[in-house]
Amino acid sequence: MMREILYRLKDRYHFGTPTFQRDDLCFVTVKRDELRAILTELRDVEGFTHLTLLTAVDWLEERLFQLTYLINNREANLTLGLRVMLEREDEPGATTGDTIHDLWPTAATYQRELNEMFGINFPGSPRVDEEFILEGWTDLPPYRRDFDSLAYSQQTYNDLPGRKTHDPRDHMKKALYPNYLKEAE
Amino acid sequence: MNLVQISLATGFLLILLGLYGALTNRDILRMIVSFTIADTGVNVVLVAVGYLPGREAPILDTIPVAEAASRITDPVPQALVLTAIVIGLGVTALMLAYAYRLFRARGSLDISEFTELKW
Amino acid sequence: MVSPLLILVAGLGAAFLLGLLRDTSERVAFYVTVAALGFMSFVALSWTVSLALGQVQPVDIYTADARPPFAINLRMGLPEATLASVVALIGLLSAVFMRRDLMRLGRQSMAVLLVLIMALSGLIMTRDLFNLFVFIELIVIASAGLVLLSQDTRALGAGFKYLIVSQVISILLLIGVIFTYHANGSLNIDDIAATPMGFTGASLAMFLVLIALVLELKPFPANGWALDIYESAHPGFSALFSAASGTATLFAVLKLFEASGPDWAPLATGIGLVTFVGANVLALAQDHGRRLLGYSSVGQIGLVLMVVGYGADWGVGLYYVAGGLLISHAIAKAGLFWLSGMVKARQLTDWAALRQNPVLVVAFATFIAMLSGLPPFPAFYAKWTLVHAMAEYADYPLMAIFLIAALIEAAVLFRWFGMAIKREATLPLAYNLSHETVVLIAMTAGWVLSFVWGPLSGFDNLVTVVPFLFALLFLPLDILPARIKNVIAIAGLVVWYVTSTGGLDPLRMIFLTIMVLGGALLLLASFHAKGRRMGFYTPAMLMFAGMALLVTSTTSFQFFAAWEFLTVGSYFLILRGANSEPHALSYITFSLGGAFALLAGFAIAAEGHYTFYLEDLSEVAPELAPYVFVLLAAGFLTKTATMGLHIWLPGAHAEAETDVSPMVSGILLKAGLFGLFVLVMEMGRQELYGVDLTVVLVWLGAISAFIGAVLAAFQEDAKRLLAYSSISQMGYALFGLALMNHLGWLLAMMFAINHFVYKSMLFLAVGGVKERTHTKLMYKMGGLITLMPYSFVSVLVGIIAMSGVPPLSGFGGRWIFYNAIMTTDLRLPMILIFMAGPVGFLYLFRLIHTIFLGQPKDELRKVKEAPFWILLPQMIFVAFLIAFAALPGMILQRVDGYIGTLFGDRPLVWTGRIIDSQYGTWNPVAIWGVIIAVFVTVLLLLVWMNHNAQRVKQFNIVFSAERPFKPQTTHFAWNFFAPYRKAMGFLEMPVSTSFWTGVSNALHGTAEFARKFYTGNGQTYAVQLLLFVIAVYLISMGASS
Amino acid sequence: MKDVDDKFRKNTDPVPMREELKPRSVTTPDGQTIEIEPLRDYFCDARPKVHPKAYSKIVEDFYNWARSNSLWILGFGTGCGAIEMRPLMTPRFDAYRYGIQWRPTPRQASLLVISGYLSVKTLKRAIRAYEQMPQPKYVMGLGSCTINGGMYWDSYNTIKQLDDYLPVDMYVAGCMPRPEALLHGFMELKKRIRSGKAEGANDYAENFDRYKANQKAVIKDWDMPDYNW
Amino acid sequence: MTDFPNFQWAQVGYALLTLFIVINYGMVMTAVVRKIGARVGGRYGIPVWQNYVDLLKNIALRSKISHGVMYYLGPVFRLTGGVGLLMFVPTIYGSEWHQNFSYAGDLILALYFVFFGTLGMALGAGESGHPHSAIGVSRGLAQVTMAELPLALGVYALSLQYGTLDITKIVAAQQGSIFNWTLFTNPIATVAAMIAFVGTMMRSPFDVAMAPQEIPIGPPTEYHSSYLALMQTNRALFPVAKVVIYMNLFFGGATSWAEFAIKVFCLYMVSVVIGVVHPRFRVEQSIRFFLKWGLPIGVLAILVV
Repeated sequence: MMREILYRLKDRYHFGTPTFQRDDLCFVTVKRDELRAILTELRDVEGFTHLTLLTAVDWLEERLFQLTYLINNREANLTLGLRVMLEREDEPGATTGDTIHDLWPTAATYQRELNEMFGINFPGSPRVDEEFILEGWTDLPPYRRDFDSLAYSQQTYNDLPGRKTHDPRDHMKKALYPNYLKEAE
Repeated sequence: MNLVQISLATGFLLILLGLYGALTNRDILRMIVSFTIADTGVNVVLVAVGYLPGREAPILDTIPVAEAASRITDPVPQALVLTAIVIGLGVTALMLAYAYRLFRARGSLDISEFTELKW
Repeated sequence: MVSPLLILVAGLGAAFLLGLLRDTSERVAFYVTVAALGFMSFVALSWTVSLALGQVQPVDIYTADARPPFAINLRMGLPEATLASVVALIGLLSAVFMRRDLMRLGRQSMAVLLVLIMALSGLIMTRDLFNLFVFIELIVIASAGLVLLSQDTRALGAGFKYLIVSQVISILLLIGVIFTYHANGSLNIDDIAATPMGFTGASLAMFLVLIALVLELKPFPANGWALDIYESAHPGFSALFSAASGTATLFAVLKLFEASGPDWAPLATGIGLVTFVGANVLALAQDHGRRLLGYSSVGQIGLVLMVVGYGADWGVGLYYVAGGLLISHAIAKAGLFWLSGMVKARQLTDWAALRQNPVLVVAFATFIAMLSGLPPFPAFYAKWTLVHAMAEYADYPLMAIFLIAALIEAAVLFRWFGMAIKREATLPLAYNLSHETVVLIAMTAGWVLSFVWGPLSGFDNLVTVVPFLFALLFLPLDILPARIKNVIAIAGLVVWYVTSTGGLDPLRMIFLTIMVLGGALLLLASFHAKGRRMGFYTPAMLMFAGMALLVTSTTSFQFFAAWEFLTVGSYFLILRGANSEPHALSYITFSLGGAFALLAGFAIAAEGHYTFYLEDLSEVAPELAPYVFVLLAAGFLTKTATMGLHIWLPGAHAEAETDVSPMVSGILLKAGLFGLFVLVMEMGRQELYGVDLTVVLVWLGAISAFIGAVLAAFQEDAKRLLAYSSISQMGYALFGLALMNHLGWLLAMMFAINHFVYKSMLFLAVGGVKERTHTKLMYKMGGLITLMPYSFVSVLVGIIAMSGVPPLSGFGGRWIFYNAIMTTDLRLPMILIFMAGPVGFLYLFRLIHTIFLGQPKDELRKVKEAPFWILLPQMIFVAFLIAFAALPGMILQRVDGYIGTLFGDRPLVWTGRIIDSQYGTWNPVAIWGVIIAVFVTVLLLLVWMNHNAQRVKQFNIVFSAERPFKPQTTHFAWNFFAPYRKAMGFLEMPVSTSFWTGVSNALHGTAEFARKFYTGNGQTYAVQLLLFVIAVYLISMGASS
Repeated sequence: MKDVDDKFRKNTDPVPMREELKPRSVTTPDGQTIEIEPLRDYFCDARPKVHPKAYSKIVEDFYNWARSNSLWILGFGTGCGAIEMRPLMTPRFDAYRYGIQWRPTPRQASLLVISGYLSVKTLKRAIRAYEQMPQPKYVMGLGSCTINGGMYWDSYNTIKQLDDYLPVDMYVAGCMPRPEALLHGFMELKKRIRSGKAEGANDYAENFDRYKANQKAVIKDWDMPDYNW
Repeated sequence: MTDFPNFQWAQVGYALLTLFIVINYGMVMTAVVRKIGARVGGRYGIPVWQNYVDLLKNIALRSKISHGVMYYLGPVFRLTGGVGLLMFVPTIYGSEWHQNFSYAGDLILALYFVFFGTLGMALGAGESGHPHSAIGVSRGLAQVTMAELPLALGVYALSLQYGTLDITKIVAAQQGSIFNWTLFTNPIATVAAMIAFVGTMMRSPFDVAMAPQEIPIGPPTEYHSSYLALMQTNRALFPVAKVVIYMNLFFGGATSWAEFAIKVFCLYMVSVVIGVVHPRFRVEQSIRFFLKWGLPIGVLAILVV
């Protein structure tokens, strides 16, 4: 099924190599300027009527943001993830994606979240500049990898003195196999 | 068919003719002419109603006053006719004056064009 | 005495004299004209006075010293003299009015004017048929000449159409004249009268004469030409054309119909009625002032024509009725046309320019009242007499048609008046002192006429009734500051109350107290008004005058006159409100409709006797009684705004001014209730088609009580809510009344008192809030309790009282209600009443909550308490309510005793302050005692425990998680009873409104459609005229064969 | 173990006040202009008071007994612990028998259970709810998140130590504590109340400035009055 | 003192005694009812004295707020409504002691005085400024418009049947045998009234006015401390006072406190039993319910009597 769909579409659009996680779940990278056309066709022709998710990945080193559009065909039980790569700008809000709220109104909410958490702006999306989850946040968008959450936390919230933190692997080894460790020494 | 009946018939014919003309012609001047025809018809009827066969005109110069009542025709309709003619003339004159003013104001004499006032 | 012939001679002579003058001496010409007209007026007036005083006898003048048929004779009797005076005076005033245009057009126009007046006088005086024709033709020529005075170029076309039609008419007339002469041998009207021609086919001659003259009266629908003249001619001439020509021609018609004998009378009646109805219906669609006046003229003349026909055998009475109508029409219509000369733009709404000059507004109101037959003007007596005559002959369909047409006419006129008072004019008033003088003379003439006519009526002279005079007193006083006038008004009411209480039974006493003393109390609130408050006191006092007279009236005439007074007064009061124009119109329409139902009812009850004592209602002939009951009840139910007839009320009460709303709600509705009281007291139960009418009333009351309450719960506008609540409360009262038992009546009485008190209080409180917040919409208020504590207290007491919760006085009403229904056989209507009770809570709680509780609006955070003078009566009411609740006996016991004498029973036992009925007990003092004791104890307990509570602000409320940032978004107010609406919203369907809108639309649609008939083409008009003649002939021949 | 980036400096720019809370001019129906300062005009600005105990110890003990046997919990769940509260109403645990009931409004509650991690955003609501409860009132923190941040030790938006912000009477350790542990916590709280030591509300009033400073340090867009009556 | 026939100060004492008994009975009864409910659900349930503890706790609260005068007076109105209602109704038939102040009025007084507390409470809740309070009041009032209807009709039928509005006389007419009770002599009116009874007891399915999951908890949202204590007292007292009316009108009244206790409990349990097995109606649903069932039965009642 999924392969047939991709096969039908690949003549007209540029697809990267599809990654099949399961028969009914596949990810494929598309070109940004074709995204809208592909989504529209998938929605209207191929029955992918449901936008399950829109999320982002920060590829800091590659200086890219990856947007993932997860769309679902309820009748055929197929889920297709479309990946789009955006140039990553350091200034929050400087990176802009293309809004699809007119295809799926729910997308506006995801886009608002991405704007807040990654600083990826979607010009034209409704209420995209309003606060979504955070209140009064002035720092870098917290899901960016160049935002240091721990440092922020330590500079903001008091630690309870005496708190010990263990490396989970070592701790569990010690807890489960105390003798083994001793012997190893 | 005596004279009275002929006169009456003529009179009514003229009236109907006049009314027909007045109600069917759109030209104001023609309407005025039609009305004068009808007026004339009315006058004929008036005279005809007052006519008594064999009597003379009620002019007392020639007839002794004492015999007047039996020799002259009814004088009242005659008097009426005279008045009616005068009045008809007056009205006709006024209508003509109106026609003139209307034409001056509008450049037309078509009655159907003076219908701004309605409803 | 001067010979009446001099009237004609003076006119003609002056006209000839004008011909001798030089063209340039217009000024001299004008003075000659005025002098001649003045002389004519003088001669006519001196004859009128002498004849009226009996100093001289009527004279006949024979020309050429011969007798008819060989000579013409003129007669000068009282009717001739009076009408000649009217004509000459209107001519004189019109000449003054048209001064500038007459001077512009030169002496010829003045000569024509003189000839016109001369011809009109001749038409009135002549007794010769042909002479009649001559004068008519002279009038035609003169009129056509005067039409040219107008600067409106369209007048030319109109004048020519007039000439065309006149030609046709003169042909018909001449033929008729000559054949009449032929048949009768004489042209003298008296000779014709001596040998009346039967109404047969052979009498075509007579028919032609009559119809030709009737056609001169512009009967509907053969009257398009006349309307065009009215619309386009110079207003001064239109005044003449409508008032003077109409009057004179009508008198000529009257003469001929008198001469032609009774067989011909139905012709006049029929054409008159058709004209009256048709003109008024078509007038509905008019928005052009002068054309509307034209329609009104046509209608009024039609009305007189109908009287001429209908009253053919009344003798002098005919002259009284027709003359009254004719003269008051002449004065009013001339006045209105003159007024229209001062209003430059042509739309009805442009008459708003009159507001620049209050005196002219008074004049306008006077003319409108004269035309619509309101007291004390002659047309009122005429209407009364006419309807009674119809009742005497049992011409009920005729009566119905007449009254409906009269209602439509009133609606048309008052719609216009409303526009003049409430709209904005596009052009300012073209003020001119001489114009105003002329109008004011007409107005004065109207009042003088009423003063003269009143005593002739055989009833009271309404102009001299003291309360009415007191109301009129405020017209000149209007220049004083409002506060001084208010003191005078209150003093007047109190004095009237004190002097008129003697000899009244307790029932009337209470109504009088509510209406007059209550009015004085409410007027305290009017001290709040600043400035002069022009035009408030006259209508207010007129309304109170009406109510005072209503309660003390003994005859149906007094009752009806009082009813009209209070209706008109309250209409003017309501019209003062900010957006009240449409509501005032629907109010006056419904009220007058109700009044006409009363009129019809009284007339039928009296079977044509003009004087009818109210207590004789109990002795109405049994076959008529149910119908009388229905009519009177319908009239009164309109006033109490029973469901179906209620649609005027919400708007009228809601849009009225702050101190007017309680007057029209708390007091005015009681007039209807009083009427119903009188009705059921005198007439008792009546059955129609086997249906007990009081049962119908019970149902109506119950439906009103329920639906009124439901609708009140759905209102967003505080005053509308109260207005609907009034409907509901009046429903209760009606219900009680119609139960036809002792306790039911006591219940109605209780509601009358209670409703007056708490509705006045609530309206004042809400009005006070509105003074500060400038809105009536409840959702725009909120949280005002701390800012307006006194208003809150009065609303609180008001709603507790109204909801019937003990211990306040509303409970007393409920208690009596339960006792009353125990003794009746009717059970099903109770269900509605039971349902209405709790619904009352809905709207009452909404009222107090959305205004005073909840969250305040930002812009209202600093509003002040309502003005002192608005609060003062409220506090008095609060005190009264509490006292009345604790000691109801102080009022009720007497009423109870009185009702007991009517029913001969004694269902309530008053032991001290305890009231026992057959079924239960009501011990108000004990109730108060227990409640106060418990309340105080619990309060002290709470204070002891919570005395240290931290006072927090209104917005310190708990939230679930997200919180609102503005208090106003948190105020739960709009669509407060949304869940209730979901379940019961179907009751909101505007059935009555749709029905009445449908009626109104149908009428308007008819008018809009029918007026297309007047195509504006002169020939078409002539054809219509001929067809009309033929149709009338065929119909009348058919009717007589 | 993640390394701390020493170069990272958090942004300390102040957050502008919400538009709705800024003073503004309003035109009254009379046409006058009045100034509205929302925080002052809408809310009571009194500080919390320290309320003394009853005059006599017997009465106070009696009161404390009543308070301990009528613990009304505000139905307010913050983290995963909210789900552990529900079983308390079931037949298996039945907290009602100890006089523990849930109330939907802070005005009628005497015990605020912080049932898990508290994000800054939720903290704001919790503070408000706490301040609106009538004195005496108690706070109970559930789970390691309220004690030391727990698994949210490096979260950018979760407080680590509840008693910096609210006077906590009782912590129940665990991640999450089971209903039994909760019941045990309630029993301990009751003992504490009965002993007269649970005076968190007075502590809060006494150290109001410190608590406020702590709260405002993390809640940057403070959009309520200092004390929510 | 003619307005207070045979008034003696002792009467105040008797009235207070009645009040004391009824409040305590109400406190314990509501607790027992809740305990029964818990037991049915397999729980142990609250202690029977829990209501007293709660009351004490609320009185013992130290900090209180007030939203204004009407807010302050709301609970006073509420409790006055409850106490007054009890005072206006004879509690024990034939007992000189427990006639209270029923000579102040009759059945009509009682029926209308029911609204006294409701109205005052609604006003107090209104001034608290909380939208949930207003919404709750709106719902409650909307529902009560229809819920009271069958009662009104039933009472009307009943007073027609007995030819009196005097509660004592109505009770007297039912003495002698259980079959003299209105329940048997006029079952239709009784059914109609019981529909209203269930509808106005603020229990499921007619408790939408304070639906805790939607508008926590309706009118009393802002009330706490002693305000709430007064309302709690009223919540113990008022249902009993109301049940007393129904008992007197339809179930033969009570001649002793024991009979009183049993009858009140049984009647109260009617609404409880119905409540535990029915989910909540929305307002318009309950209005339609009363229109569909309450109204016809009520109409039938007044037609057949």
